[in-house]
Amino acid sequence: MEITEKKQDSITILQVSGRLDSRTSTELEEKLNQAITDGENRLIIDFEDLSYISSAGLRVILKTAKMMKKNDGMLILCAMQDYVREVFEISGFDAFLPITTTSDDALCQINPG
Amino acid sequence: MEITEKKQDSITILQVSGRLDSRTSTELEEKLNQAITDGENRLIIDFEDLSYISSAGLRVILKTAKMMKKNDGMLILCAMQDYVREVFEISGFDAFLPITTTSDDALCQINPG
Amino acid sequence: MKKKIAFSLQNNLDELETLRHKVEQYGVTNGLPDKTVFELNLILDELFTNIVTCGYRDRNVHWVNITISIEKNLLAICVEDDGTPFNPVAVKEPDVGCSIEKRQIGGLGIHLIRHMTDSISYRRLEDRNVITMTKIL
Amino acid sequence: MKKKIAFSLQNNLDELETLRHKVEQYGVTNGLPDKTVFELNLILDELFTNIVTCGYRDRNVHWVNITISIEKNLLAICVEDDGTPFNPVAVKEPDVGCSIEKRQIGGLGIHLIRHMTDSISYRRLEDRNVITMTKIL
Ligand SMILES: Nc1ncnc2c1ncn2[C@@H]1O[C@H](COP(=O)(O)OP(=O)(O)O)[C@@H](O)[C@H]1O
Ligand SMILES: Nc1ncnc2c1ncn2[C@@H]1O[C@H](COP(=O)(O)OP(=O)(O)O)[C@@H](O)[C@H]1O
Repeated sequence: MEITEKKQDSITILQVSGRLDSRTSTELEEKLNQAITDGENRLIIDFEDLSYISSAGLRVILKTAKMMKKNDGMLILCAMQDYVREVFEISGFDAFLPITTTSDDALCQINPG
Repeated sequence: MEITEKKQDSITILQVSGRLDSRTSTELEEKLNQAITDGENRLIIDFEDLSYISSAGLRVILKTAKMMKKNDGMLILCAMQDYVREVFEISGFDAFLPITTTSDDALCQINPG
Repeated sequence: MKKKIAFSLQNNLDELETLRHKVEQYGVTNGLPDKTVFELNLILDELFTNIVTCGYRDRNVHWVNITISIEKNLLAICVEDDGTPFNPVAVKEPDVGCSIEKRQIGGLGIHLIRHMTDSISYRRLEDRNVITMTKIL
Repeated sequence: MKKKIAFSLQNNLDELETLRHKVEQYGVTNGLPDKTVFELNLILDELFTNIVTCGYRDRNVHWVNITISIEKNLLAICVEDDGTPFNPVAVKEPDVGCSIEKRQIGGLGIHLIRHMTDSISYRRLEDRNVITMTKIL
């Protein structure tokens, strides 16, 4: 797994590539906790190059989503590959997490106007 | 927890004192595995100075008892304090493990004749 | 008399020594019988060991909160952790009456807790497991 | 065609990389669709991760045995470990339809396995957990 951080329209986007599993999820969790501690309350995670996710990855996403919600913030996921998206759907995460097709869509949704 | 090994009438006796819990049980397990590897198939564990045991300790005893049984060997426990004995009874271990009052009784039982 | 104590342990088995000291101290302060102190220690050890060994999926430091209090002839024990959801009340009893060959290695922790308490209840509160037990003195 | 493979992994999460390679190789050899390879990897990952994180009470090295085979249109998967007795079939389904506030963190591993397989069975054989699953191709 690799994480690249970038800013666009003053929104932080984390591009997560590779495999997000019980071996690698701690690294993403630390990164996300750091972002929240730094005061980010709008975040986009770009999964375009994510080829694999397990429940360990879902755990980190749910934890982050809960924290963002408490801070009245917003977390958007985008650009998931089909199999990754299926994992989110089976787990019912698509019911409370916005998942957009592209990172531009995510930016529009998070930064209206 | 401390383990002292002694031989009496050519039988190995392990005196286990202190607290046998999830912190210390691995040490006892290693000692018991070593004894079995060394070819001991009759063993006495003397619990006279054992003041505490948790399910982690029971686990090691059961594992050892199973291995001894397979080797047609014999494991005897002796000299348990009341509270420790109660833990063995609640767990039903007294049904298949000989538990004697003194280490001499254990020696008699393991070395008849 | 200090009838209530509250303390926290890190998710590390070395904390079993802290637990032991807390429980023994509490026993002395409140004049509890040795048998009660032994059982109280065992109940908390089993829950704590399970939380440390099965409860967490990350490598971070977590705190397990424990409170013990006495109300009339009732000892009340509460254990709270922020680990994965786990309801010990729902765990099936192991078969403790079978032969050594059939006997399973494991599943005794919760069995011992059931025998040494008079009630156990479980709630999931926000992202925490809260286990409350009572023991008649 | 090599329709059956068997391999063993140590109880260490780094072995997930070995698992991945084995599964991908198997997929190529037997011409499995990418989606099947993904799901097969996920099923095995979830079980293996659980065994490594919850299954053992000592610090020893243990081996988890995995076999995968194809019989007609059925993929058969078997995972065997010498950890504490644990029956995944008996685990209650998590509530996956509630609001984010109520949503529990955890319990998704077995849920995913159920969705991605067509049958799961569990046996305790001597001191081993044996989980057998099938998946229609
Ligand atoms: N805090 C916990 N978090 C998650 N699972 C737990 C927890 N405590 C216990 N368990 C589950 O309950 C099972 C039974 O626990 P226990 O009776 O202590 O026996 P053992 O740990 O020896 O198998 C464990 O194997 C594990 O699956
Ligand atoms: N191999 C195992 N040994 C003991 N307990 C297990 C094992 N696998 C799973 N468990 C128990 O089943 C529970 C549910 O597992 P799972 O669905 O993967 O979710 P999670 O691990 O995220 O809580 C675990 O919390 C644990 O109590």
